[in-house]
Amino acid sequence: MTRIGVVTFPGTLDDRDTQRAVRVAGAEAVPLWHRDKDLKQVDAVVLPGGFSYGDYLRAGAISRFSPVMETVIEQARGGMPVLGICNGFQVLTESHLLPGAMLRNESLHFVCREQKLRVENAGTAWTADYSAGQEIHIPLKNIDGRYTADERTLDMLEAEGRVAFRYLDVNPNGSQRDIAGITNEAGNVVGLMPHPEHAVEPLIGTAGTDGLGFFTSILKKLVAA
Amino acid sequence: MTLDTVAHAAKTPDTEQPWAELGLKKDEYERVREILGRRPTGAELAMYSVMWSEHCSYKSSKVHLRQFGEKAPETDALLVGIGENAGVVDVGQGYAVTFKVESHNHPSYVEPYQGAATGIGGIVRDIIAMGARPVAVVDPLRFGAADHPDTKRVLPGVVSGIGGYGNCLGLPNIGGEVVFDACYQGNPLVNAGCIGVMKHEDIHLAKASGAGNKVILYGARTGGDGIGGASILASETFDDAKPSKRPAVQVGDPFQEKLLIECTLEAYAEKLVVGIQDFGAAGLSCATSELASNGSGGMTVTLDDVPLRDSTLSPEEILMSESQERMCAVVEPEKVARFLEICEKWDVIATVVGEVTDGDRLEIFWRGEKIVDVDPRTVAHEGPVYERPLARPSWQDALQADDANKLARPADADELRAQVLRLVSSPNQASKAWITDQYDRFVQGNTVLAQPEDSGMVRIDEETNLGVALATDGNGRFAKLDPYAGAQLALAEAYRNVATSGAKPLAVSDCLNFGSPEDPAVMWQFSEAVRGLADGCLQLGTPVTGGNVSLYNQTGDVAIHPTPVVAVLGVIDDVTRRTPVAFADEGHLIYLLGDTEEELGGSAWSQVVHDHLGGLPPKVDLERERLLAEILISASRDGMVDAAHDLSDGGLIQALTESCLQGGKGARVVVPDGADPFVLLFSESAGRAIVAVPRSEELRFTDMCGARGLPATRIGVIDGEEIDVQGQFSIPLSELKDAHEATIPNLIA
Amino acid sequence: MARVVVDVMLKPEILDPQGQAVQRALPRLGFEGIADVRQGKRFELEVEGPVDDAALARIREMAETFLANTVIEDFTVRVDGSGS
Amino acid sequence: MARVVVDVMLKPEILDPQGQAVQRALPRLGFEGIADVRQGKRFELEVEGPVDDAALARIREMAETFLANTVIEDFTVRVDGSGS
Ligand SMILES: Nc1ncnc2c1ncn2[C@@H]1O[C@H](COP(=O)(O)OP(=O)(O)O)[C@@H](O)[C@H]1O
Ligand SMILES: [Mg+2]
Repeated sequence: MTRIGVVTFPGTLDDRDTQRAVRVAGAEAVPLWHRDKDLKQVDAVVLPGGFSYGDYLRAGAISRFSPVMETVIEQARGGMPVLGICNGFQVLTESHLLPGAMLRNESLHFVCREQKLRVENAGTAWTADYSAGQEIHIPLKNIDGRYTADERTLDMLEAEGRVAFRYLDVNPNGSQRDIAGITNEAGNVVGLMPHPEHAVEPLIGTAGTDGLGFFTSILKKLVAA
Repeated sequence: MTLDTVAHAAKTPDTEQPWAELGLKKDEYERVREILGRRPTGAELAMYSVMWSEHCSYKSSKVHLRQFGEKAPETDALLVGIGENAGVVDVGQGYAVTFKVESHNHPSYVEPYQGAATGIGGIVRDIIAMGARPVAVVDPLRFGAADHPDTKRVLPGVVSGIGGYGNCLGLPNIGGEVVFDACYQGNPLVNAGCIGVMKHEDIHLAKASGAGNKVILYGARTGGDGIGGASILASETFDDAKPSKRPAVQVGDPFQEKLLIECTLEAYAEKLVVGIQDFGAAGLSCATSELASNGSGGMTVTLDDVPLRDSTLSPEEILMSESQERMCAVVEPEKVARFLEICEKWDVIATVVGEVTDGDRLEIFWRGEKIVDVDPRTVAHEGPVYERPLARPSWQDALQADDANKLARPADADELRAQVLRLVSSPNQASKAWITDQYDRFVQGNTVLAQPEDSGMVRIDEETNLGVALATDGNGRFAKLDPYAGAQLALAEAYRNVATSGAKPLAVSDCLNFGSPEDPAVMWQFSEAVRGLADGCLQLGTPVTGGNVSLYNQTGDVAIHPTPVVAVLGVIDDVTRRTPVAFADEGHLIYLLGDTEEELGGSAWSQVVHDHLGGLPPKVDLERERLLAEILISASRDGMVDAAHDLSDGGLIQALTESCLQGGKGARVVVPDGADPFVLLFSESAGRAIVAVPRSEELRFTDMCGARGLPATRIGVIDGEEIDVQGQFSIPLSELKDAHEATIPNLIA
Repeated sequence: MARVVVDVMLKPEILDPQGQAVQRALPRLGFEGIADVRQGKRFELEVEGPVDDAALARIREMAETFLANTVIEDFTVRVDGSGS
Repeated sequence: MARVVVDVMLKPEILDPQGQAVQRALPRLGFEGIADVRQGKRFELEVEGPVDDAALARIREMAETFLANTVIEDFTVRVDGSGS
């Protein structure tokens, strides 16, 4: 069975939800502990949401130096698929696996809403089950979600099609160019602020199951590989 | 300064002690001396003063609260009742649920962010101390007038404190209340509730048993936070003019608390814990004396071993410190190593600070000397009990005679329409999304219903879809008009809310917020409210499992409205059968269940249109509530209704507005023959709800109501993009939406 | 235009979870020998007109009533020498 | 024990909504004449041992890799004269 690792840092909140989403998609969820460098032979890793280390200093700043991240960073550079959701996205930017940085929301408030997104890049390891331009609803909840990068970086991301998701209707946090998520050049590392793991069952919230595609995408890719 | 040891105290009986500054009354101090047979040491005085404060000892309320036990209904559901950190209820399938509401009113006025944040922290620790995994929080809040400048300070701070702490813990916020009223100016009410889930066999109690077992303090280091807060803040009227009385505010660290949750649950899972106690008000004094007095033996504690944040703290201060995010566990000696290992795994500091003894004394040592030697029961359970004088206020009759049904009503349809818009945009009736969107409602992936639904609902078993629902309600205006009825109306509303979403109401917790118990009028309100709630719970068959009392909510002579906040917990076998509020399907029929009388006393309409409070609150008919609940639960289980919304403040028009906006669909409403449109729309008669019935289910549904004797009136159909009250007015949804949603951001943001 | 800096720090007796989290992380990153870390806020104000005693008194009042929460925080006000 | 202060501010070109919110609130509170406000972080480090060039270099490295995120922030490091 395809093994997808889900990292728990102290202060991670959505690890159980992410494990559930992995299982709903049909893969095996493997818990990974921040103090272990060993990734237990997983085929891909998800860095879930939460407030790792309380988000003290900056969101993701302390987790980025954890032992597990040493291995994740190394293997991600080697092509292992990595998905960072919310706090996980922040860890990925702090680790420089993805460019830019995440700042306090423009409203200065925590925001929790069911957010409409457009999938801009359906070619990444985590988005193949969507089609480019597809509009989906995914819950979003953060206070440090304002994606920021310098103009050159933003232009490069646009030019290379690396803006993976864009906010529609409402830009909930003041992200530049309505960016909700991005990918690295190779398409194996993807980070986004909204929470697809909260949209895998019809029962929960009203967003439906639009988030399941993240987990089925990676599963298909790994099975095919 | 010489250390005030037990031996020293015995030799110096005439030493002056600051008992008054610590909040003790003369006779209370004398009683301490009598119990000990000598004067207390400084450390003992600290312990007694904080444990005998109103906040910790319930000395003014105890004689009344007994009714909750005496009048408790027969039920098999109650696994742990009043007296523990929180009550525990059987919800079936081997699961037990614990829930409780507590207040953090005064601290939240002083420092809104930290006060509210630590309120969440405290209630969550109560829940984990029962052995449960916390699964959701709720936050019933009350503020001063919405347009008062200080509300702009207090509300955003409180909301971001609750969000900041709860979001960081990973607990979905699934409900609460936001009420504005000038009576809460200077005395905002910040109540916080939490639900926890466990298996029956995992229930833990706060007691220290088994001589030789170790007492482990774990969590944050102890600092100088809130020293004396428990006694001084909660037992004296807060008076802004005397900032010197402000104790150091406690600062919360939700990250630390999250680690505390995880490591505690891991220790439970490995069966490492004999007894456990959270640290709330009164810190170590409370935790050690409660643990020891609930257990079979005594306890020794070495205070030098307590990890400190500030090395200059005196032993008295260590005992009184209210530093947050600390817990105390009693662990068998051979399991201590493993317990400490789990704490280390989660980066939680843990220290053995004491031991259970086979004596019956609580002895505390400092620098090798004994500074406390008490019978812990006298500290924790045998505090003073007052039978305070009570008197029906002199103004009560005049207030009730000032009949709201006589207020000027809208002269014509245009005025009716205008008043509808005023009502739905008034601060108390307006959308609270600006607030609740700052709370994470998705985390844990089990939230089936959250605000603005009638009750919050979470799934507790992924296989069977078993779930629990919680609603909190309280209407201070009703309670002011009649505290007995007001408490029952709060109960009825919370009960109805739970049933409306499809869950069966099981049990009750409460947070009783009142003015000064030293005022006989307030004490009368309190006693009436408790009597009303206890009688109501007996009649509805829902036991009170625990709760909290907050007194001294007043500025000078002016008390807040009596505000009993009631939380009702319900269970639902299959959360997929839940009933949401939203009118989502065109063509479905709208039925009004229950009877509408001309009842405007204390209503939102009387407040919004006439700034009036007088008359009598709506009548209470708990048998009708029970019948309504049964119908709503059956209808949900058998798929006869697709949406339902209970009627409360603002009456029918408020409920229609919310259901329509939530579903994005309009409604055509026909005023039944003989009904007065104004009364139909604005009356706040209890025991009512609206439901959306698919045409295919209409017969089955009306048959059921008819057979059981519940009035069900077809009042319209879901249709179009406006609320159209035939022959009266129509308001486009977009206009309603703007009116409903703009108010709070305009006032507060 | 002159710059005035207002530093706001938690009072020493108040818990500083942020500073603690940073301090605990340092050894893991290979930085030893830092006994304590406190984290506060720094405000840089660009002041129009002269920064005389009157202006500084106003800024102090602003810090006292608004920038700092004196229930839990202390503050200092100073003109930024480094200029802008 | 010596105190070293690390100030971390958002780079000038990065939007600072916190600073802006403060600045917008000032006139309402009766404080005029503040043209701009930026809000940053201040870290006070208690350093064991001597704060020599080597120690300062280490702290600068700590600021560069950890205390500040140089994608968006600038920092300064200095020994606190006020002493403790
Ligand atoms: N209003 C109330 N109704 C019922 N029980 C109450 C009420 N107030 C307090 N209690 C019960 O009294 C006990 C002591 O309350 P409290 O001191 O708040 O608990 P804790 O020590 O956990 O903070 C608890 O079991 C609580 O549930
Ligand atoms: Mg408790």
